[in-house]
Amino acid sequence: MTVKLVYLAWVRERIGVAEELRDIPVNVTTVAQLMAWLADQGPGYAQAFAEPTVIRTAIDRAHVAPDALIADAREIAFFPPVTGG
Amino acid sequence: MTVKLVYLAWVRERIGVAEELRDIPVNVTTVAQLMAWLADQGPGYAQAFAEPTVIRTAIDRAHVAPDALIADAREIAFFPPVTGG
Amino acid sequence: MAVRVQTEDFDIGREIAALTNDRTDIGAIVTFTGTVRGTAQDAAISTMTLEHYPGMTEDELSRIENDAHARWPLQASLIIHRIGTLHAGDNIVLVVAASAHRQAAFEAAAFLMDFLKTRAPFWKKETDADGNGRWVDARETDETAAAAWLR
Amino acid sequence: MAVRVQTEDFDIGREIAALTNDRTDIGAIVTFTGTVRGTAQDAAISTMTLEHYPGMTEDELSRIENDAHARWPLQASLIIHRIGTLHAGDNIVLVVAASAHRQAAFEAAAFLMDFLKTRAPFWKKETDADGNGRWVDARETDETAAAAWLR
Repeated sequence: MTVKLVYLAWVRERIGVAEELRDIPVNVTTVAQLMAWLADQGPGYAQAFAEPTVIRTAIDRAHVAPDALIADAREIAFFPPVTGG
Repeated sequence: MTVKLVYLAWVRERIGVAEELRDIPVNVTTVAQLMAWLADQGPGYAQAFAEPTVIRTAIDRAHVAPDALIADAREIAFFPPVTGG
Repeated sequence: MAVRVQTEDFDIGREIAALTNDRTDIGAIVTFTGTVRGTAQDAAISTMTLEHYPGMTEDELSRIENDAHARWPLQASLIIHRIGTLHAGDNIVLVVAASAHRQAAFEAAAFLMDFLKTRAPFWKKETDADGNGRWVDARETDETAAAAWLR
Repeated sequence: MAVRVQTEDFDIGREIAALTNDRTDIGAIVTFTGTVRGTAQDAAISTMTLEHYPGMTEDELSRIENDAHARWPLQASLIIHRIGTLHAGDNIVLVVAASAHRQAAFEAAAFLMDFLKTRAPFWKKETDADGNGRWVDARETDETAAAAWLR
Protein backbone atom coordinates (compact mmCIF):
# COMPACT_ATOMS: atom_id res chain seq x y z
CA MET A 1 0.00 0.00 0.00
CA THR A 2 1.33 3.45 -0.94
CA VAL A 3 0.36 6.23 1.45
CA LYS A 4 1.16 9.93 1.70
CA LEU A 5 2.79 10.59 5.08
CA VAL A 6 2.73 14.10 6.57
CA TYR A 7 4.97 15.24 9.42
CA LEU A 8 4.33 18.42 11.39
CA ALA A 9 6.05 20.64 13.97
CA TRP A 10 8.94 18.90 15.76
CA VAL A 11 8.10 15.55 14.16
CA ARG A 12 8.88 17.17 10.80
CA GLU A 13 12.01 18.84 12.17
CA ARG A 14 13.42 15.57 13.52
CA ILE A 15 12.70 13.60 10.35
CA GLY A 16 13.77 16.46 8.09
CA VAL A 17 10.93 15.84 5.64
CA ALA A 18 7.51 17.53 5.52
CA GLU A 19 5.77 14.79 3.52
CA GLU A 20 6.59 11.71 1.51
CA LEU A 21 4.98 8.79 -0.31
CA ARG A 22 5.80 5.44 1.32
CA ASP A 23 5.07 1.82 0.51
CA ILE A 24 3.83 0.29 3.75
CA PRO A 25 4.41 -3.45 4.35
CA VAL A 26 1.20 -5.49 4.44
CA ASN A 27 1.86 -6.69 7.99
CA VAL A 28 1.67 -3.05 9.25
CA THR A 29 -2.04 -2.57 9.84
CA THR A 30 -2.48 -0.08 12.70
CA VAL A 31 -1.24 3.42 13.47
CA ALA A 32 0.84 2.10 16.37
CA GLN A 33 2.47 -0.51 14.10
CA LEU A 34 3.16 2.14 11.48
CA MET A 35 4.92 4.33 14.06
CA ALA A 36 7.05 1.35 15.19
CA TRP A 37 7.92 0.58 11.56
CA LEU A 38 8.76 4.22 10.77
CA ALA A 39 11.04 4.41 13.85
CA ASP A 40 13.31 1.91 12.01
CA GLN A 41 13.62 4.00 8.83
CA GLY A 42 16.62 6.09 9.95
CA PRO A 43 18.05 8.21 12.79
CA GLY A 44 15.62 11.12 12.28
CA TYR A 45 12.65 8.72 12.30
CA ALA A 46 14.03 6.96 15.37
CA GLN A 47 14.27 10.30 17.16
CA ALA A 48 10.81 11.46 16.03
CA PHE A 49 9.09 8.25 17.14
CA ALA A 50 11.21 7.58 20.24
CA GLU A 51 8.15 8.19 22.45
CA PRO A 52 5.25 7.04 20.28
CA THR A 53 2.65 7.64 23.01
CA VAL A 54 3.35 11.38 22.70
CA ILE A 55 2.69 11.45 18.94
CA ARG A 56 -0.81 12.24 17.66
CA THR A 57 -2.09 10.88 14.35
CA ALA A 58 -4.67 11.93 11.77
CA ILE A 59 -5.91 9.73 8.94
CA ASP A 60 -7.34 11.64 6.00
CA ARG A 61 -7.36 14.79 8.14
CA ALA A 62 -9.31 13.44 11.09
CA HIS A 63 -7.90 12.50 14.50
CA VAL A 64 -7.49 8.75 15.13
CA ALA A 65 -6.32 6.60 18.05
CA PRO A 66 -3.13 4.47 17.94
CA ASP A 67 -5.16 1.30 17.36
CA ALA A 68 -6.87 2.74 14.26
CA LEU A 69 -6.52 0.65 11.10
CA ILE A 70 -4.58 2.29 8.28
CA ALA A 71 -6.25 0.33 5.47
CA ASP A 72 -7.81 2.67 2.86
CA ALA A 73 -5.89 5.68 4.24
CA ARG A 74 -4.77 8.13 1.59
CA GLU A 75 -2.96 10.51 3.94
CA ILE A 76 -1.57 9.85 7.41
CA ALA A 77 -0.19 12.71 9.49
CA PHE A 78 1.98 12.54 12.62
CA PHE A 79 2.36 15.49 14.96
CA PRO A 80 2.92 16.52 18.58
CA PRO A 81 -0.03 17.39 20.85
CA VAL A 82 -1.56 20.55 19.41
CA THR A 83 -0.80 23.94 21.00
CA GLY A 84 -2.91 26.48 19.15
CA GLY A 85 -5.28 29.08 20.53
CA MET B 1 -35.49 62.19 61.27
CA THR B 2 -35.58 63.81 57.83
CA VAL B 3 -34.50 61.52 55.01
CA LYS B 4 -34.29 61.86 51.25
CA LEU B 5 -36.43 59.14 49.66
CA VAL B 6 -35.77 58.06 46.08
CA TYR B 7 -38.25 56.06 43.97
CA LEU B 8 -37.23 54.32 40.75
CA ALA B 9 -38.83 52.54 37.78
CA TRP B 10 -42.43 51.45 38.46
CA VAL B 11 -42.19 52.41 42.13
CA ARG B 12 -41.66 55.99 40.93
CA GLU B 13 -44.44 55.72 38.36
CA ARG B 14 -46.95 54.48 40.93
CA ILE B 15 -46.08 57.13 43.52
CA GLY B 16 -45.75 59.85 40.90
CA VAL B 17 -42.69 61.35 42.58
CA ALA B 18 -39.00 60.70 41.82
CA GLU B 19 -37.67 61.87 45.18
CA GLU B 20 -38.80 63.72 48.28
CA LEU B 21 -37.67 64.72 51.76
CA ARG B 22 -39.74 63.07 54.49
CA ASP B 23 -39.85 63.28 58.25
CA ILE B 24 -39.91 59.72 59.49
CA PRO B 25 -41.62 58.94 62.83
CA VAL B 26 -39.21 57.77 65.53
CA ASN B 27 -41.00 54.43 65.92
CA VAL B 28 -40.14 53.55 62.29
CA THR B 29 -36.68 51.98 62.60
CA THR B 30 -36.28 49.37 59.86
CA VAL B 31 -36.64 49.33 56.09
CA ALA B 32 -39.66 47.00 56.36
CA GLN B 33 -41.35 49.35 58.83
CA LEU B 34 -40.63 52.31 56.57
CA MET B 35 -42.29 50.55 53.64
CA ALA B 36 -45.36 49.78 55.78
CA TRP B 37 -45.52 53.42 56.91
CA LEU B 38 -45.11 54.74 53.36
CA ALA B 39 -47.92 52.47 52.13
CA ASP B 40 -50.27 54.60 54.27
CA GLN B 41 -49.24 57.92 52.71
CA GLY B 42 -51.68 57.87 49.81
CA PRO B 43 -53.15 55.76 46.99
CA GLY B 44 -49.94 55.86 44.86
CA TYR B 45 -47.86 54.79 47.85
CA ALA B 46 -50.34 52.05 48.70
CA GLN B 47 -50.08 50.72 45.14
CA ALA B 48 -46.28 50.97 45.08
CA PHE B 49 -45.82 49.11 48.36
CA ALA B 50 -48.74 46.67 47.97
CA GLU B 51 -46.24 43.77 47.73
CA PRO B 52 -43.35 44.95 49.91
CA THR B 53 -41.42 41.67 49.50
CA VAL B 54 -40.95 42.54 45.82
CA ILE B 55 -39.42 45.95 46.54
CA ARG B 56 -35.64 46.30 46.84
CA THR B 57 -34.02 48.96 49.00
CA ALA B 58 -30.72 50.83 49.05
CA ILE B 59 -29.49 52.98 51.93
CA ASP B 60 -26.94 55.59 50.93
CA ARG B 61 -26.56 53.85 47.56
CA ALA B 62 -25.82 50.34 48.83
CA HIS B 63 -28.23 47.38 48.83
CA VAL B 64 -29.76 46.53 52.20
CA ALA B 65 -32.15 43.85 53.48
CA PRO B 66 -35.68 44.63 54.78
CA ASP B 67 -34.52 44.30 58.40
CA ALA B 68 -31.78 46.94 57.96
CA LEU B 69 -31.94 49.85 60.40
CA ILE B 70 -32.62 53.24 58.84
CA ALA B 71 -30.94 55.28 61.57
CA ASP B 72 -28.20 57.55 60.15
CA ALA B 73 -29.49 57.08 56.59
CA ARG B 74 -29.25 60.16 54.42
CA GLU B 75 -30.84 58.65 51.30
CA ILE B 76 -33.15 55.65 51.05
CA ALA B 77 -34.14 54.33 47.61
CA PHE B 78 -36.96 51.91 46.74
CA PHE B 79 -37.06 50.08 43.43
CA PRO B 80 -38.16 46.85 41.70
CA PRO B 81 -35.71 43.98 41.20
CA VAL B 82 -33.08 45.24 38.77
CA THR B 83 -33.24 44.27 35.08
CA GLY B 84 -30.13 45.72 33.47
CA GLY B 85 -27.53 44.00 31.33
CA MET C 1 -10.60 48.90 35.92
CA ALA C 2 -13.28 51.22 34.73
CA VAL C 3 -17.06 51.57 34.71
CA ARG C 4 -19.04 53.88 32.44
CA VAL C 5 -22.74 54.66 32.23
CA GLN C 6 -23.53 56.48 29.02
CA THR C 7 -26.20 57.17 26.43
CA GLU C 8 -23.77 56.82 23.50
CA ASP C 9 -22.97 53.55 21.77
CA PHE C 10 -19.59 51.88 22.26
CA ASP C 11 -17.06 50.41 19.83
CA ILE C 12 -15.93 47.02 21.12
CA GLY C 13 -12.73 46.90 19.05
CA ARG C 14 -11.70 50.35 20.24
CA GLU C 15 -12.46 49.53 23.89
CA ILE C 16 -10.37 46.34 23.75
CA ALA C 17 -7.53 48.19 22.04
CA ALA C 18 -7.56 50.88 24.75
CA LEU C 19 -7.37 48.21 27.47
CA THR C 20 -4.65 46.10 25.91
CA ASN C 21 -2.57 48.63 24.00
CA ASP C 22 1.18 48.35 24.67
CA ARG C 23 0.63 45.54 27.18
CA THR C 24 2.29 42.15 26.74
CA ASP C 25 1.16 40.53 30.00
CA ILE C 26 -2.35 39.79 28.71
CA GLY C 27 -2.99 36.45 27.03
CA ALA C 28 -6.79 36.20 27.10
CA ILE C 29 -9.56 38.75 26.63
CA VAL C 30 -13.23 37.84 27.01
CA THR C 31 -15.97 40.28 26.10
CA PHE C 32 -19.70 40.06 26.66
CA THR C 33 -21.99 42.29 24.65
CA GLY C 34 -25.70 42.45 25.41
CA THR C 35 -28.01 43.73 22.70
CA VAL C 36 -31.70 44.61 22.40
CA ARG C 37 -33.66 41.75 20.87
CA GLY C 38 -36.50 42.58 18.50
CA THR C 39 -39.07 40.48 20.31
CA ALA C 40 -40.03 39.73 23.90
CA GLN C 41 -42.51 36.97 24.70
CA ASP C 42 -43.24 36.72 20.96
CA ALA C 43 -44.30 40.38 20.73
CA ALA C 44 -42.32 42.90 18.68
CA ILE C 45 -40.47 45.55 20.67
CA SER C 46 -40.39 49.03 19.25
CA THR C 47 -38.05 50.63 21.79
CA MET C 48 -36.39 49.78 25.07
CA THR C 49 -35.76 52.50 27.63
CA LEU C 50 -33.10 52.00 30.27
CA GLU C 51 -33.37 53.87 33.55
CA HIS C 52 -30.83 53.75 36.35
CA TYR C 53 -30.11 55.16 39.81
CA PRO C 54 -27.40 57.77 39.22
CA GLY C 55 -24.78 57.71 41.90
CA MET C 56 -25.52 54.21 43.07
CA THR C 57 -25.00 52.63 39.66
CA GLU C 58 -21.34 53.56 39.37
CA ASP C 59 -20.68 52.57 43.00
CA GLU C 60 -22.33 49.19 42.56
CA LEU C 61 -20.57 48.44 39.26
CA SER C 62 -17.23 49.34 40.89
CA ARG C 63 -17.99 47.01 43.81
CA ILE C 64 -18.76 44.18 41.37
CA GLU C 65 -15.56 44.90 39.43
CA ASN C 66 -13.51 44.94 42.66
CA ASP C 67 -15.03 41.61 43.68
CA ALA C 68 -13.97 40.11 40.32
CA HIS C 69 -10.41 41.38 40.73
CA ALA C 70 -10.30 39.88 44.23
CA ARG C 71 -11.31 36.48 42.85
CA TRP C 72 -9.26 36.27 39.65
CA PRO C 73 -5.87 37.61 38.54
CA LEU C 74 -7.14 40.16 36.04
CA GLN C 75 -4.87 42.53 34.14
CA ALA C 76 -7.75 44.76 33.07
CA SER C 77 -11.52 45.00 33.09
CA LEU C 78 -14.23 47.30 31.82
CA ILE C 79 -17.98 47.67 32.26
CA ILE C 80 -19.98 49.98 30.00
CA HIS C 81 -23.77 50.19 30.34
CA ARG C 82 -25.97 52.35 28.18
CA ILE C 83 -29.02 54.26 29.40
CA GLY C 84 -31.82 56.04 27.56
CA THR C 85 -33.92 54.85 24.65
CA LEU C 86 -32.58 52.00 22.52
CA HIS C 87 -33.89 50.07 19.52
CA ALA C 88 -33.77 46.43 18.41
CA GLY C 89 -30.20 45.40 17.63
CA ASP C 90 -28.65 48.21 19.68
CA ASN C 91 -25.87 47.52 22.15
CA ILE C 92 -26.89 47.65 25.83
CA VAL C 93 -23.88 46.50 27.82
CA LEU C 94 -20.22 45.63 27.34
CA VAL C 95 -18.13 43.71 29.85
CA VAL C 96 -14.44 42.99 29.23
CA ALA C 97 -12.12 40.83 31.36
CA ALA C 98 -8.44 40.40 30.49
CA SER C 99 -6.08 37.95 32.15
CA ALA C 100 -2.95 35.93 31.44
CA HIS C 101 -5.06 32.77 30.96
CA ARG C 102 -8.42 32.07 29.44
CA GLN C 103 -10.22 30.40 32.34
CA ALA C 104 -9.85 33.46 34.56
CA ALA C 105 -11.01 35.76 31.75
CA PHE C 106 -14.06 33.61 30.97
CA GLU C 107 -15.07 33.18 34.59
CA ALA C 108 -14.57 36.84 35.48
CA ALA C 109 -16.63 38.04 32.51
CA ALA C 110 -19.48 35.67 33.43
CA PHE C 111 -19.24 36.75 37.08
CA LEU C 112 -19.36 40.45 36.14
CA MET C 113 -22.49 39.84 34.05
CA ASP C 114 -24.21 37.69 36.68
CA PHE C 115 -23.80 40.36 39.36
CA LEU C 116 -24.46 43.27 37.02
CA LYS C 117 -27.77 41.57 36.17
CA THR C 118 -28.79 41.11 39.81
CA ARG C 119 -27.14 44.04 41.65
CA ALA C 120 -26.62 47.03 39.35
CA PRO C 121 -29.59 49.42 39.58
CA PHE C 122 -30.85 49.46 35.99
CA TRP C 123 -34.44 48.91 34.85
CA LYS C 124 -35.69 48.16 31.36
CA LYS C 125 -39.02 49.28 29.98
CA GLU C 126 -40.14 47.85 26.65
CA THR C 127 -42.50 49.76 24.39
CA ASP C 128 -44.40 48.01 21.62
CA ALA C 129 -45.47 49.44 18.26
CA ASP C 130 -48.74 50.73 19.78
CA GLY C 131 -46.82 52.70 22.40
CA ASN C 132 -47.70 50.39 25.28
CA GLY C 133 -44.94 50.32 27.87
CA ARG C 134 -44.09 47.36 30.05
CA TRP C 135 -41.40 47.09 32.72
CA VAL C 136 -39.29 44.01 32.14
CA ASP C 137 -39.58 41.41 34.90
CA ALA C 138 -36.47 40.20 36.69
CA ARG C 139 -35.56 36.61 35.86
CA GLU C 140 -35.29 33.95 38.54
CA THR C 141 -32.48 32.32 36.54
CA ASP C 142 -30.36 35.47 36.93
CA GLU C 143 -30.63 35.24 40.73
CA THR C 144 -29.72 31.56 40.57
CA ALA C 145 -26.65 32.27 38.41
CA ALA C 146 -25.37 34.96 40.78
CA ALA C 147 -26.06 32.86 43.88
CA ALA C 148 -24.00 30.00 42.41
CA TRP C 149 -20.82 32.11 42.75
CA LEU C 150 -21.41 32.50 46.48
CA ARG C 151 -21.62 28.79 47.26
CA MET D 1 -20.84 29.84 11.04
CA ALA D 2 -17.40 30.47 9.67
CA VAL D 3 -13.78 29.48 10.26
CA ARG D 4 -10.77 31.34 8.90
CA VAL D 5 -7.05 30.61 9.06
CA GLN D 6 -5.05 33.66 8.06
CA THR D 7 -1.74 35.45 8.46
CA GLU D 8 -3.41 38.90 8.72
CA ASP D 9 -4.63 40.45 11.94
CA PHE D 10 -8.37 40.74 12.65
CA ASP D 11 -10.53 43.62 13.88
CA ILE D 12 -12.83 42.36 16.64
CA GLY D 13 -15.34 45.19 16.34
CA ARG D 14 -15.64 44.71 12.59
CA GLU D 15 -16.03 40.93 12.93
CA ILE D 16 -18.83 41.31 15.50
CA ALA D 17 -20.55 43.91 13.35
CA ALA D 18 -20.41 41.58 10.33
CA LEU D 19 -21.98 38.75 12.37
CA THR D 20 -24.73 40.78 13.99
CA ASN D 21 -25.52 43.42 11.40
CA ASP D 22 -29.24 43.80 10.69
CA ARG D 23 -30.11 40.96 13.08
CA THR D 24 -32.48 41.48 15.98
CA ASP D 25 -32.66 37.89 17.24
CA ILE D 26 -29.28 38.08 19.02
CA GLY D 27 -29.19 39.19 22.64
CA ALA D 28 -25.75 38.04 23.79
CA ILE D 29 -22.36 38.00 22.09
CA VAL D 30 -19.29 36.53 23.77
CA THR D 31 -15.84 36.89 22.25
CA PHE D 32 -12.57 35.32 23.25
CA THR D 33 -9.33 36.82 22.00
CA GLY D 34 -6.02 35.10 22.59
CA THR D 35 -2.85 37.20 22.38
CA VAL D 36 0.89 36.54 22.46
CA ARG D 37 2.31 37.17 25.92
CA GLY D 38 5.75 38.73 26.21
CA THR D 39 7.14 36.09 28.54
CA ALA D 40 6.96 32.32 28.86
CA GLN D 41 8.31 30.58 31.97
CA ASP D 42 9.82 33.94 33.01
CA ALA D 43 11.91 34.24 29.81
CA ALA D 44 11.22 36.99 27.27
CA ILE D 45 9.76 35.87 23.96
CA SER D 46 10.98 37.59 20.83
CA THR D 47 8.62 35.98 18.33
CA MET D 48 6.06 33.21 18.19
CA THR D 49 5.60 31.21 15.00
CA LEU D 50 2.34 29.37 14.40
CA GLU D 51 2.33 26.34 12.13
CA HIS D 52 -0.75 24.34 11.14
CA TYR D 53 -1.87 21.38 9.06
CA PRO D 54 -3.52 22.96 6.00
CA GLY D 55 -6.61 21.08 4.95
CA MET D 56 -7.17 19.43 8.30
CA THR D 57 -7.28 22.69 10.27
CA GLU D 58 -10.35 24.05 8.55
CA ASP D 59 -12.10 20.66 8.74
CA GLU D 60 -11.39 20.30 12.44
CA LEU D 61 -12.45 23.85 13.29
CA SER D 62 -15.69 23.31 11.37
CA ARG D 63 -16.34 20.08 13.28
CA ILE D 64 -15.82 21.91 16.58
CA GLU D 65 -18.13 24.71 15.46
CA ASN D 66 -20.80 22.21 14.38
CA ASP D 67 -20.56 20.49 17.76
CA ALA D 68 -21.14 23.82 19.50
CA HIS D 69 -24.20 24.55 17.37
CA ALA D 70 -25.56 21.08 18.18
CA ARG D 71 -25.22 21.78 21.93
CA TRP D 72 -26.42 25.38 22.18
CA PRO D 73 -28.96 27.51 20.28
CA LEU D 74 -26.47 29.81 18.56
CA GLN D 75 -27.50 32.48 16.08
CA ALA D 76 -23.94 32.94 14.82
CA SER D 77 -20.36 31.91 15.48
CA LEU D 78 -16.91 32.61 14.14
CA ILE D 79 -13.41 31.20 14.61
CA ILE D 80 -10.36 33.06 13.27
CA HIS D 81 -6.87 31.69 13.90
CA ARG D 82 -3.69 33.38 12.72
CA ILE D 83 -0.62 31.54 11.41
CA GLY D 84 2.93 32.69 10.70
CA THR D 85 5.25 34.80 12.82
CA LEU D 86 3.73 36.92 15.58
CA HIS D 87 5.12 39.25 18.24
CA ALA D 88 4.29 39.97 21.88
CA GLY D 89 0.87 41.60 22.16
CA ASP D 90 -0.30 40.34 18.74
CA ASN D 91 -3.68 38.67 18.35
CA ILE D 92 -3.59 34.90 17.82
CA VAL D 93 -7.17 33.70 17.88
CA LEU D 94 -10.71 35.08 17.93
CA VAL D 95 -13.79 33.07 18.84
CA VAL D 96 -17.27 34.59 18.76
CA ALA D 97 -20.53 32.97 19.91
CA ALA D 98 -23.87 34.77 19.59
CA SER D 99 -27.13 33.59 21.09
CA ALA D 100 -30.42 34.91 22.39
CA HIS D 101 -29.23 34.47 25.98
CA ARG D 102 -25.93 34.94 27.73
CA GLN D 103 -25.39 31.50 29.27
CA ALA D 104 -25.43 29.79 25.87
CA ALA D 105 -23.06 32.39 24.42
CA PHE D 106 -20.61 32.10 27.35
CA GLU D 107 -20.65 28.31 27.38
CA ALA D 108 -20.34 27.96 23.61
CA ALA D 109 -17.37 30.35 23.45
CA ALA D 110 -15.57 28.46 26.23
CA PHE D 111 -16.38 25.14 24.52
CA LEU D 112 -15.03 26.38 21.18
CA MET D 113 -11.77 27.45 22.84
CA ASP D 114 -11.39 24.25 24.88
CA PHE D 115 -11.68 22.07 21.78
CA LEU D 116 -9.71 24.40 19.54
CA LYS D 117 -6.89 24.15 22.10
CA THR D 118 -6.94 20.35 22.17
CA ARG D 119 -8.14 19.33 18.67
CA ALA D 120 -7.23 21.95 16.07
CA PRO D 121 -3.85 21.17 14.45
CA PHE D 122 -1.83 24.26 15.33
CA TRP D 123 1.64 24.32 16.89
CA LYS D 124 3.45 27.23 18.49
CA LYS D 125 7.21 27.75 18.46
CA GLU D 126 8.65 30.47 20.67
CA THR D 127 11.92 32.17 19.78
CA ASP D 128 13.86 34.12 22.40
CA ALA D 129 16.05 37.21 21.87
CA ASP D 130 19.09 34.96 21.15
CA GLY D 131 17.23 33.20 18.36
CA ASN D 132 16.73 29.97 20.29
CA GLY D 133 13.52 28.24 19.25
CA ARG D 134 11.36 26.08 21.51
CA TRP D 135 8.15 24.23 20.66
CA VAL D 136 5.48 25.07 23.21
CA ASP D 137 4.38 22.09 25.29
CA ALA D 138 0.72 21.10 25.41
CA ARG D 139 -0.90 21.80 28.76
CA GLU D 140 -2.54 19.07 30.80
CA THR D 141 -5.13 21.58 32.02
CA ASP D 142 -6.33 22.10 28.44
CA GLU D 143 -7.05 18.38 28.08
CA THR D 144 -8.87 18.40 31.41
CA ALA D 145 -11.01 21.38 30.36
CA ALA D 146 -12.01 19.73 27.08
CA ALA D 147 -12.70 16.38 28.72
CA ALA D 148 -15.05 18.05 31.22
CA TRP D 149 -17.51 18.82 28.38
CA LEU D 150 -17.74 15.12 27.50
CA ARG D 151 -18.74 13.92 30.96
